[in-house]
Amino acid sequence: MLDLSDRALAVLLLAPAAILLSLIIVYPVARLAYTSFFSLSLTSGLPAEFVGLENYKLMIDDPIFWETTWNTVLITLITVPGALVVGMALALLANLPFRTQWPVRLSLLIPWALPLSFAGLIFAWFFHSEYGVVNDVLNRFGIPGVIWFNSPNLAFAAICLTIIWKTSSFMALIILAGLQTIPRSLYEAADVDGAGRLRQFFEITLPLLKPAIVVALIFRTITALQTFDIPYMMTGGGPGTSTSTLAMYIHQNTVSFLDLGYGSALAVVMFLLSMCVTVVYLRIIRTKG
Amino acid sequence: EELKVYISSQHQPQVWRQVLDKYEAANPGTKVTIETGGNTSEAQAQYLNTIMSAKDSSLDVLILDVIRPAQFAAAGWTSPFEGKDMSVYLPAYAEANTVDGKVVALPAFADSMFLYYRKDLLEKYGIQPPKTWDELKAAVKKINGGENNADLQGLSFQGKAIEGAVCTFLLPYWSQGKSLVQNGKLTFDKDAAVKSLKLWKSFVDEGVSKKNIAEVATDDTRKEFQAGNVVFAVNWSYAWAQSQGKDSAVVGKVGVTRLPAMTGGDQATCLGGWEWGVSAYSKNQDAAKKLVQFLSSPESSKFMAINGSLLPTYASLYQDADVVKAAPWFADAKQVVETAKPRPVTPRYNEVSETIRTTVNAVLAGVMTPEDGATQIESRLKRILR
Amino acid sequence: MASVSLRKLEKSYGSLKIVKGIDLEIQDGEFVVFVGPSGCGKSTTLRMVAGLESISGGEIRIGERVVNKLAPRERDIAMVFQDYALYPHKTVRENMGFSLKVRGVSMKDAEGRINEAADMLGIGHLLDRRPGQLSGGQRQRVAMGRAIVRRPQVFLFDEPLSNLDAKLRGQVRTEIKRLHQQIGTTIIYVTHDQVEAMTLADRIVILRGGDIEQVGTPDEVYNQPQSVFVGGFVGSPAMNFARARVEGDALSFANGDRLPLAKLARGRQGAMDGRDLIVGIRPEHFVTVADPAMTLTAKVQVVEPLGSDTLVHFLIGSDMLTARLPPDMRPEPGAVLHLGLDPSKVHLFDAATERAIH
Amino acid sequence: MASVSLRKLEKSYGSLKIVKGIDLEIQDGEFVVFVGPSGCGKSTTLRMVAGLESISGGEIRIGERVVNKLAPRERDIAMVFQDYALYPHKTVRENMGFSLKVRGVSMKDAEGRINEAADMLGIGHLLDRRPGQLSGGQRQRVAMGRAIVRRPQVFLFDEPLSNLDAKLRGQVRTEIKRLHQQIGTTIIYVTHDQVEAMTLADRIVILRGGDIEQVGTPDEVYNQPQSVFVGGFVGSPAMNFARARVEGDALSFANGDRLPLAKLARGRQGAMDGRDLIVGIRPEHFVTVADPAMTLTAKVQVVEPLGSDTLVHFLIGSDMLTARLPPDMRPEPGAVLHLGLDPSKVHLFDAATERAIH
Amino acid sequence: MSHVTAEGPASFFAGKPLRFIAATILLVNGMFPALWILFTSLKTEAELTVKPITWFPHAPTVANYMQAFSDQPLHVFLFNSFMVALLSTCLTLLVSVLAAYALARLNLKYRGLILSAIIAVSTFPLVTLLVPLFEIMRALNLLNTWIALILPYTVLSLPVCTLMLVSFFEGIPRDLENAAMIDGCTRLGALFKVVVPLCAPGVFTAGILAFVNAWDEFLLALSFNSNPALRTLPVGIQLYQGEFAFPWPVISAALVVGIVPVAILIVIFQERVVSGLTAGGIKG
Ligand SMILES: Nc1ncnc2c1ncn2[C@@H]1O[C@H](COP(=O)(O)OP(=O)(O)OP(=O)(O)O)[C@@H](O)[C@H]1O
Ligand SMILES: Nc1ncnc2c1ncn2[C@@H]1O[C@H](COP(=O)(O)OP(=O)(O)OP(=O)(O)O)[C@@H](O)[C@H]1O
Ligand SMILES: [Mg+2]
Ligand SMILES: [Mg+2]
Repeated sequence: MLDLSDRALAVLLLAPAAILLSLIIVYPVARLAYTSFFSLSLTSGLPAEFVGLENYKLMIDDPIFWETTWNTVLITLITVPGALVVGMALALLANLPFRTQWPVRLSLLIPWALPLSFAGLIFAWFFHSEYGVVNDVLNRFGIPGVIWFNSPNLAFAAICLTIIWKTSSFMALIILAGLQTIPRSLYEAADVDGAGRLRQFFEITLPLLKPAIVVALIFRTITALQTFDIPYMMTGGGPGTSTSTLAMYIHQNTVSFLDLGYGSALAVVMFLLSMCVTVVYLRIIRTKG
Repeated sequence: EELKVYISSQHQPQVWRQVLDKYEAANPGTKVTIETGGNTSEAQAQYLNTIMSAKDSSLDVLILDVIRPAQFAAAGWTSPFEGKDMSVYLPAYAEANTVDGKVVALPAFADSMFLYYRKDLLEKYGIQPPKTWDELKAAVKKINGGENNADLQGLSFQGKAIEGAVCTFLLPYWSQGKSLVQNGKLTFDKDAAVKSLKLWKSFVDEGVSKKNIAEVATDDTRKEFQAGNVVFAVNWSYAWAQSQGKDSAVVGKVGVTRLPAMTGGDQATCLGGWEWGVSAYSKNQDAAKKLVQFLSSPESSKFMAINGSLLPTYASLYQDADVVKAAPWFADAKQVVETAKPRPVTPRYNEVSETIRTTVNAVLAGVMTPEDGATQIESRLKRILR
Repeated sequence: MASVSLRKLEKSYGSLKIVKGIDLEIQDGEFVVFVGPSGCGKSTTLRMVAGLESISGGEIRIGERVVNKLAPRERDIAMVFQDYALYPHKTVRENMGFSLKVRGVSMKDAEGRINEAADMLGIGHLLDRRPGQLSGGQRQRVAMGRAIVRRPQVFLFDEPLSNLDAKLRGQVRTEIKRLHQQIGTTIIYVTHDQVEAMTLADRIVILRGGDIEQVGTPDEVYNQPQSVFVGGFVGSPAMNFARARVEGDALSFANGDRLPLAKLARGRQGAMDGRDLIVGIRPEHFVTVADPAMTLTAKVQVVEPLGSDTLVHFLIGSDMLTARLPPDMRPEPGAVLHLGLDPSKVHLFDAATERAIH
Repeated sequence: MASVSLRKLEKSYGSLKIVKGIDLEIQDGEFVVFVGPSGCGKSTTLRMVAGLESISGGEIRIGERVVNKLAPRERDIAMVFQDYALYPHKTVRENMGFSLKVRGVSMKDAEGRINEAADMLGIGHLLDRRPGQLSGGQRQRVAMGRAIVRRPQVFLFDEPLSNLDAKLRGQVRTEIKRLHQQIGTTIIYVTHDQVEAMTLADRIVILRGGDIEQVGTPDEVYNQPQSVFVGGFVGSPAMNFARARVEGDALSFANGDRLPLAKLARGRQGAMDGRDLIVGIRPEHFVTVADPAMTLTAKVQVVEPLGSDTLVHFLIGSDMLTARLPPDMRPEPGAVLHLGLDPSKVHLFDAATERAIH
Repeated sequence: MSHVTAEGPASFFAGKPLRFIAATILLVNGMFPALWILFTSLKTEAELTVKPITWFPHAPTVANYMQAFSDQPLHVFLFNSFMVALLSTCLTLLVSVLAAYALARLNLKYRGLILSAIIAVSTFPLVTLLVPLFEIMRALNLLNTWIALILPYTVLSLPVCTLMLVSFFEGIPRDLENAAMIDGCTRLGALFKVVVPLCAPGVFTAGILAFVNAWDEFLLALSFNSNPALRTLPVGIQLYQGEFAFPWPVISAALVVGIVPVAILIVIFQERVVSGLTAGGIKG
């Protein structure tokens, strides 16, 4: 290939990504944002009508919007750190020098290789009050089983546990990859410097993993804000709407209620929410220098 | 000409294929292909909504759940059948497919909710099939007292937030002579709603139904009943055939009857079934309509009744000798189907449904009182059906 | 401060034996320098002492404790790694202060020690940089600084000055010496630099292929090399070796030169008649004016003027020898010189065993 | 083969100017050695020639081409990195063969050249290892080998032998010299080793803080240092400096010693009466027997026996001086020696500008 | 496979018992649900409603597997899923390696902006883009082709893979790349011959990410490829369950069949991820 100036090379290298992104995302997103200013409900039989911020105003006194948003934020606040901690632990465990590596790698990846919707189904089954293995195990320890999905809190807990289980392997995977690129000699130096394992973890591992962790966190947070399949499959948002998420509500409004205007407005709000989070993370990256 | 028919794969596409073969034979030059997908009503709706929102013309004929024609018509996704005489069908289907005076789809087959019961147990304790929910409760208590089997539940119904829960709510509600929506207007009766919700909750509280009824979906009811763990079950027609299948523990012990009423009310049941619509974006409107006419014809209905155990949409077919021979219990079913009520016919049915099912689920899970539930349903429905 | 003792220390990688049973007692406060050819196992030995490599056999004691199973941090050592192993995400200051921070040294004390070490190494102005922004020699000095801010029981230095210029190296060397004299810590030091080895060491250990070849004071290893290998390894330019045979009372060289044996052998029994010897002469021990009986005939091949001296390479038979002559001597290639020998400075080795003849 | 010319070459990191406008013409086939203190910009300059660092100012030509904007691979150079930069995932053989593979050299040719280079560097038995399994010196030799299997227009060597022992270093040095004589490629070589610089270089470039301090043949820089800096930097042990003042026809030192100016100044105009000078004397230029008028009184402070020589450190006023004396001289600290000087070997510098007086 | 000594300071835990515990935790956490599906797939439907529940199948049967393959063309689903996932993984890796390299190594002026933009585009939930995307695919005449899925799946994983690779590339010493350029590589040559192999763990992880993202996706696959011959596994598996039927054992069997290829892939590829590759490369 030709040798190009850095600038030209950069343009060339970024072009495929840019083209794909604009085709698949930018255009649809632009349409989405545009639609959010229209009253466009396919079930009304009326043509689209420009209504300005009307859809956004509607949101303000839509209790379900607030409830689902709150649930979404809560799920994010619980499952992102949860997945990070569990994922980190799993990665550290998996990074031990096992003689045969593949069972370890496999068990790290299986949760993640299980399609999301089916993970939801399977865990719904696990948490089933009668036929579920969770209650069965509890019973074996002499603890009476509970009806997980009869209580908003328990249902919420079950969902969060499932999400953490499912997503911690994503975290673990990225962290594990990061771990493997840290030169061993740094641990040797730290060891000689007198740092214990814990200290090494905080002074060497963590700082050097930071880029990988931030990447994992950004995307985990974004996907947490978009949580859909697992509550959809496990509780359908129930009992009532107590475990419904914003994404489920958007899905309902667009795909089921066909209220494209309102659905788009909701999506834009979710986008803004994600962006806020992203900006915070990017700031963290930048301070890295 | 090529036509593409969308049939969800739970509706026996291979049997429908035979009907289409006949059609192709009768109409040389027409080729009909089947596209299957979206195996539940919801998955199917999800798929069709995407395609239709994008104004895709690849599908000509669509099979639609009975609750959808109104929505599809309002969105302008189906073409109306001008001048079609609907009186040949069971009245409920004529109603369900007519929106604002226009025929928007033609019935494919019928369905409704039944009360399944354990004939053997009822006979053992000398109980008649209950006509009211109170009778049912009493029957359960008697049987439970006698059987002393902790695993045997009295009544299984759908408490999970699925479409079935809408019917769950409507059964006692209707039974009190109330309706929910008339001519697109909300006719909500809060007292009736509270009573309905209280009734179901009382089943749970009194141990007639399981504590985890809020987890129970349609097929859970079927499985539990089939495993012999349930005395009474509220379910659709499909459960019959399976309860007589080889995996069933209750072969020959199953009775089917109309659903009970509220004391002092009328027995009412929930109408199911599916309809044929012609996509508004189809490039072969006339051919598609002709095909739908055929699919919805008495011959096809009869064929499907015999070969697919699908309930006919024509009253006369329930007495048809061939049909009765193939499915003897259809004779009992007719009365039920005839009196079944369609769920509210409104373009915004999905929202109505969502409101009702989540509330029913919340009440049954015990996180909301029946009164609050009724209030919530009322306020949300008002918003939806402004 | 503590003594270090290696007993039958072994290290293998798979079937490859890298360190082959080293026995060495290092006194408390002693300064021991390891030298040996590249790949002979110096770093490996150091790393075993530090606890960074598992020990395949034998034992290591620091003070009275057997430390075979102790983690590096429990051994109280400081080490300069041959490849530096600086923390890339920490500044120079943080790199140097890390061990102090870990051990809970107060901020103020730590600051003081860091600045002191940094000044000594001439990297005071670099304290806020990251290793990625430093030159090679600066990195090496940071690695050095990281070790010396500590006050451990044992210092391990693995070629700590190899990337420094002669002047700086001289300075730092002096500082290390001073440091050692002040705090008296036991030091094990690997170097390729002759001057460092000779000036710093209490004892020099010459390693060869995973074995100890000789241990001794700088004087001993320089003046009494026990083998051709040691003779050739210590001193720069290296000692010259010429094959010769004892013929009667003379030592006969391939080019026909004959040197009287009496003076050379000084009573060493090994130099029996007919025996093949290797004669070792250091380049700096050739003199231009000498006893005519004690001269070698040198046919000059290559002349290398170094400024301070001139190196003259010449052949005796097939052996290439080098003489370090005064800088103003610049013989032409091809010239024949008669180079004198101080018989007391000539080393005799057995040609077969390559060991010194006593 | 090609000439290399640097014209007003500059490099800055942010506001920090690292290389400050270097002008240098390197002839086709010339062997140029860069020396200078750690951090003075040697590596940076080399990396700019290689095209690895952007150029902040000035221009670089290789042959006739201005290469400022050319990619490294288009400059046809080979380089030994100070930090080795071996490909950790490739074996030694692959590391060495990579450039040949990239350039489409046939397998057989490549094999041959790799084996040749490996033999020369004594790493033939390591060809199938990965860098992680090598010792420091072995890694450095691989880095060296990777460069020399190529036949580029210009070789860039950044301290290529710093991790080798003296003996090996001597061997490899000789091989490099031979290589250069055979193929005559232009070579730029950074080293801290005095011997390497003196023996290899056609010209030595002394860098100081990003500037060229002096350029000259080894003889020139050794014998005619243009500044105190060069004098002190070239030669090991370093040149001694003592402050002195011209008083009439004598040079007067802080310890009261007076040397006759006539012989020293040899007609240099700079040595005017009353002027403060810095007198530079190399350690190897002190002699024990000499013209009594030309002696300095040395109060011995420290004695360092090196085997081949003895270093004696002594004070003149506050200036510490070092003399390299024969190995058998071992004065006691505190003893007073009278060390003679060869007046033709004494250097005079202006005390203020630190530049040589002509 | 690396045989690091147990005492290796890199391990956070050391010693046999700890490793045993670690292995147990990992295996239970990862394998339990998968094993549960496996057991379920060997049970009869009736056994599922037995109380108390059974862990191991009483009378293991492969009937569910037979049914899974006879009810639906499972092998077709598998093939489609595999090809779509594989191709989109390759495309994702290619595109994101290039983009990540540009972001990590070429000192771009608007680096921060580009990074944010890449992240921003991934913050829209897919559901909301379904209809416009469908229209695009229809306009490009791509409905019912693999490409209809490959393109969006590529984009789906592109941001996360790019960002991840950026962080890995930044960890590779520049001098290794410099050495390659001196040795005669172009920038891209150095990227693919030196940087990418050294980032193997990162690239592998990105690849797995992309693969599983594509392997899992349901919504787009359902809408864009309605032709049964082009259906992917998640869509296909959904077909086993109906309004009135939820044949757990058969679905489990199909799931097991769906997990096995991914598992095999992981086992094969994990061998390639050699840890600590940068050891010995540079001094610093
Ligand atoms: N990224 C950077 N930012 C700021 N300063 C830098 C950076 N990289 C190098 N320097 C500085 O540039 C100067 C020259 O570095 P260079 O590597 O050229 O030195 P050198 O002459 O090779 O020294 P050494 O002999 O120690 O290898 C050093 O003082 C170094 O600290
Ligand atoms: N992981 C390994 N596998 C196999 N051999 C190894 C490994 N690590 C080191 N070696 C070999 O062990 C020998 C000793 O290495 P060591 O680093 O101790 O040498 P050294 O004496 O420090 O040499 P140098 O002066 O070059 O640094 C070398 O020959 C080296 O090739
Ligand atoms: Mg070493
Ligand atoms: Mg350098």
